[in-house]
Amino acid sequence: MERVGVFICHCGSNIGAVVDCARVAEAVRNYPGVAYSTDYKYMCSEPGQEMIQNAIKEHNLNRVVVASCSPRMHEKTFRACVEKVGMNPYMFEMANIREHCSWVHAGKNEEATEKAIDLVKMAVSKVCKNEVLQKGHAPVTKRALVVGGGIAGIQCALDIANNGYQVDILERTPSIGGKMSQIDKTFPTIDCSACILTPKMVEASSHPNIKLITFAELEKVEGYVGNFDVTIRSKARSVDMSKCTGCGTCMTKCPGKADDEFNMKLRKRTAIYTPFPQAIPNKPVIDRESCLKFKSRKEGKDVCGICAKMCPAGAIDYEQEDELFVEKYGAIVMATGYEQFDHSVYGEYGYGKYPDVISGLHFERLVNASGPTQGHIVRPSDHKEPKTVVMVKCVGSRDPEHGKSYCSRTCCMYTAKQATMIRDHCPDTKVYVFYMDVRTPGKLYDEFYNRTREEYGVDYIRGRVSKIYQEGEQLIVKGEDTLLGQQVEIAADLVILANAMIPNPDSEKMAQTVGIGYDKDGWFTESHPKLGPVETHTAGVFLAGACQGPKDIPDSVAQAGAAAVKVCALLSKDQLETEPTVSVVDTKLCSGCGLCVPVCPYKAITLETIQERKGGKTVERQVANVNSSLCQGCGACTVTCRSGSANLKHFTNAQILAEVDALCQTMQ
Amino acid sequence: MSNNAVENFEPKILVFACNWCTYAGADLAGTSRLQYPPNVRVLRVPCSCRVNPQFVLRAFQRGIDGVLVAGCHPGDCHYTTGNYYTRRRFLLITRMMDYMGIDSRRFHTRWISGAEGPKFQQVVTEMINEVKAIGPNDKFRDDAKIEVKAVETNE
Amino acid sequence: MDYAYYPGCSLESTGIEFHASTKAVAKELGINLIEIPDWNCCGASSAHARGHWISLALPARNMAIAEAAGLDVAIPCAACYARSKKVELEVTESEEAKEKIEEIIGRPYTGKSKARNLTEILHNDLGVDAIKAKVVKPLKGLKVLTYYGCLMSRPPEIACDDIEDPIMLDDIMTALGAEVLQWGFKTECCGGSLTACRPQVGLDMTKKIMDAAKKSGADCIVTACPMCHSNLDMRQDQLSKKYGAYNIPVYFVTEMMGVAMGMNPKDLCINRHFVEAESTLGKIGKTSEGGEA
Amino acid sequence: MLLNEKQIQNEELNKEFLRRSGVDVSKCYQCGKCSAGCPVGDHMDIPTNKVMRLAQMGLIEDAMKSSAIWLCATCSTCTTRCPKGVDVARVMETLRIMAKEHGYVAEKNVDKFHSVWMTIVGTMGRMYEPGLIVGRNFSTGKILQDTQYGVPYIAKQKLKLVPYKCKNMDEIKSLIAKAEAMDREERGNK
Repeated sequence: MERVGVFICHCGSNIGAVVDCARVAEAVRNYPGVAYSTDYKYMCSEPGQEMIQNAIKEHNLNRVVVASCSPRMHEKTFRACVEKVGMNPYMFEMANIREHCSWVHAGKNEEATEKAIDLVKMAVSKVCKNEVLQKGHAPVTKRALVVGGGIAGIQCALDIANNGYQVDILERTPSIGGKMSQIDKTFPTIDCSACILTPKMVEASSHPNIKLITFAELEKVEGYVGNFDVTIRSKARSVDMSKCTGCGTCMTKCPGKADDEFNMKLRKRTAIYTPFPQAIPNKPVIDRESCLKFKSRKEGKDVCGICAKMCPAGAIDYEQEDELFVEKYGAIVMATGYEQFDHSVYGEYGYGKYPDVISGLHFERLVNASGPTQGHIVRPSDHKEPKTVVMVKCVGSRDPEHGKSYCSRTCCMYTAKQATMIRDHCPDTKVYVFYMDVRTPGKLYDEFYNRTREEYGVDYIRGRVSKIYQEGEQLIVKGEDTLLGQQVEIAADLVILANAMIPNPDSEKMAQTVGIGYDKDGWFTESHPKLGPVETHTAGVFLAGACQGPKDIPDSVAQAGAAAVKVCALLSKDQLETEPTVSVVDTKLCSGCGLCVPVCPYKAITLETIQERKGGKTVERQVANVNSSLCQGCGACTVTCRSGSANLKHFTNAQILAEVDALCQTMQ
Repeated sequence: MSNNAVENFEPKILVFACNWCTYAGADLAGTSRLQYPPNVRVLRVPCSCRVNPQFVLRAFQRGIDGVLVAGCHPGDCHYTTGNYYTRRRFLLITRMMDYMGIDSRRFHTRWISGAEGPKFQQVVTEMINEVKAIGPNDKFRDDAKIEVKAVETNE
Repeated sequence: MDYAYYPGCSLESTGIEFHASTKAVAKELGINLIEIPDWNCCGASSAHARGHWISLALPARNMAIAEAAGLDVAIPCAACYARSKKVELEVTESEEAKEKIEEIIGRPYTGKSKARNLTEILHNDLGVDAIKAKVVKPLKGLKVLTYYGCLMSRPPEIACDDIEDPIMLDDIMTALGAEVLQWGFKTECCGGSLTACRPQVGLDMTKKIMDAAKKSGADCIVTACPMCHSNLDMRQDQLSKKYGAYNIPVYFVTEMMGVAMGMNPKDLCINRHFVEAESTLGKIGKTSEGGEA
Repeated sequence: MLLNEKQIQNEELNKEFLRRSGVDVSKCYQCGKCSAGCPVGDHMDIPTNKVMRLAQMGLIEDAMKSSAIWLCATCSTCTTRCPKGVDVARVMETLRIMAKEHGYVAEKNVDKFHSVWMTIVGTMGRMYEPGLIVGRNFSTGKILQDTQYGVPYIAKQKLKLVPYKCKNMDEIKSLIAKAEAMDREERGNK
């Protein structure tokens, strides 16, 4: 006999101002199965929960429905609440009358109340068919994988390792270090970026609990929280890491040349190379696209081989191939960072064709002492020192028509930093900054911006730039000073664009590989914008750094630490509870057709032979069997099943149909 | 039904929403206070592939005016491949409806992600308007009444 | 290749050179231009300042006549092209607009007949290779600036070339053998009808363009818009009186094509420019040192 | 005057403006890129972004009084480059049409030029430049403006002395009448 308790929450005025909660409670009081019905101001509060618990005891309830907010918000809370007084947590259902009702039907009180009644009736009809379910248990692999070896990945790995857990860093380029290694100075302190990053890189590489997997890609992720099976593709380095001593002799005579990506193509590098002098591991790779030997092999020849001749350790191995291997992890942290927006979409800024119109990251390399110009700020076109520099903010940011709709958060500060650096390096150079807004929330950030104007004499002009064009050796920048209401034209020697931060070009593919969400721009989605900033909707996968959205270094480092704590909390458990909402096959009904087997994305269903007594004889027949630790509860098999033997616990055919019928019945 | 009744017709629409994308999208519409007509009722399922086409037919049989099955975008399914099954199953069902005398415009499948609150608002609003224009699904409604009563007496 | 031909009012007067050279060049290239009978003014530059429907109705009549003949319309004038393209897009995109326009003009127009810019036809339908094949007198040694003005590439929905850096005239001039210089004023507005009603404003706008042209060291400017041509060509003498010598001939692209195809400049009306334009043609074939190339 | 009072005064105009332009001016975030690229910017009494601001704040009367809307050459550079996809040129055009109808004409000469143009097209079906110049000069009172070009134009056979008149003038006249009626109807259609 079902005895359902119904509790309608006002959520203060959030629900109460639109939905007549008392009327809803009244309307379902005599609904089949309902033994008790009431409403209250805040159901999730301490007194609200006590009210539920007391009602369960007093009215001998065996099922509970709470109509309040989204189950994504408070299902856990109420399940725990009923469990405390001995009710199975799966005998509980929620009706969402806030997000799906009061908040979206403001002012339509009558219709919203009717809708709330429908939703509660549906929940009651379902809960009447709920069954007692018990959570399962699964072991935990006590090792984490951090994808991405930038500052966020390094920091996260160090924090996990220092807590005593094993952690691997997977990095797709030949060295860890990420974007921070390309940056010259950091705001607002003007610390040398390499000076604070390099020690962290060294610490990570020498930590007994950390393993670096560089020049490798994430290929496939299988399994589930606590038990991920990750397939990694180790790309052919053409250098035997166990033999190489990192002496660098191989690079001295290499005739192959390619654009140096680390230096933003402002100079060339050799085909066998390490991306930068402080690279870790400091062992080279051969870029097969620009290596003469590999290029000649495509034409059926086999030339060069100078690096092999030069190498005293015999470490060069032209025959290496990509290798795939599978590792087990309990948790995964995504720390894949960002890319810089390509300003060549802007025709009005020259489609990226003017050599002296550069991006912020180009400037970082120009001003870096170990960069292509040994730290001298010069024009890429003729290597002359610029006398007038124009900086343009929000290039690609806050531009839904041609770029991205969002603010990239870091540009205001890095532009201010770069402006002061120009004034420091070239005191005679005039610097102008075109801006729409100056957004500098952050400790000592606004003070830094003000120093840029007041002490460094940088001229800030409020307005977007409409056009940049080459006239002779100079670039004419056409903008508007909206505060003056006048057009301004500046003849500049160098233009630095503050390009937006964008996700890695393959971030969406990567999210699909790992099974996490991403937003319209390709940033990975956190589980809750406020209360779950480092978690994802996939248990056991966490986020650190700019892969979740534009972030500066301090924010990335803070988020990395937060992700590490979540990982450690997970790895500290010996066993994990698993959801009991999995598929189950009624072997009495199963005909053994096997149609469900290929439908299952988790390979959780197998056909097995059972023995049964039939007509006094023992006969064998095949039936489907669900491995409940592999099953994730999607329900695909239940629809495929012809005999109706496969059912999804907590979302059974009977339960869903009960909801459908309840709704249709209210229409009569 | 009189013309006047048809004019004031407020359809009821059942939305099967997958837990990971569309349900979250509908929640986002709520937290963003995006307004839409109160004619829809959301039924939460783990994945759109959990929705047996028979559930949809049952709803139509019992007089629902419209059904929307909504899940994650193809390629984004929380369960990797679930919504591909949804897509195939309901493509066939939609075609079948026209032969069964159910106006297939009463039924839609849509992909709405957890970030697409505005899309949820737009999809349900458009659908409500479309179904309003078609009119009530009263084909089985009287039968349904009897059937429901019968079920009640059985229990 | 058959096209309905809409010369527009300017080509009958201030832009007579464009008319003459277009007809001559088209004949040579095998493009059959059939002039729309009894065509009317498209309304540029004033109808759109007066009302939405009047700005659509005037060009719609011409387009409807061409549609009845089953032809796309070749339009040399950039302003006429912009107005005609606008109505074509309007009737294709909105059934309501189509019905209203048909009611106003009393003729059917469905948008099937397309408004095509002449330069676009030369560049895309015919192709630069076909033009190159007809060149008998390559424009070697001639340094040219291409000037598109605003109405060939804007607004984006009617653009028949890249919005910020159009290349069709560049391609054609390169095919003719000229050296195309780059500058920042390819799509800058010449002032349009402002030169007529607010002379100083118009003059300032023209001056900016001519100053940049002077700085570039080019021999001449090439355009495909009669409004731009009239402003840049006619106003130079006014500029000279106020601000010192300006003397850069401005050609229509079709004039240049005619010259390269060996036609007599007089047949192309090159003798009718305000800024003397025949002597510059003498530079063709000469190197900068003065010898024969 | 109080801003809120002024906005209330402009309410009807603002509704008319929004309906006729069809542009969502609330999208404008005042970056100034429209003003920055405007070729006539130097000469306008208020820059384009301020016209947008007036429209955004619903102060249509002030916007209609500006000379900027008359000096706009409709080159659409603003629309093309707007990061928010706002059709700025359409805003200028709508304000210009409305200003004429509501009796605010800040640039009389520009307005007269358009009037003469429309009169000629209405009688001849085609433009006739000598008529345009003479007509404009008489209506603006600058009798000799551009007449220095008359003689060389004629000498160069660039101006026809006898204008072409469309054969089917009845059709063109009826077309113009119908279109103008529709424009009037749209104006009144609240």
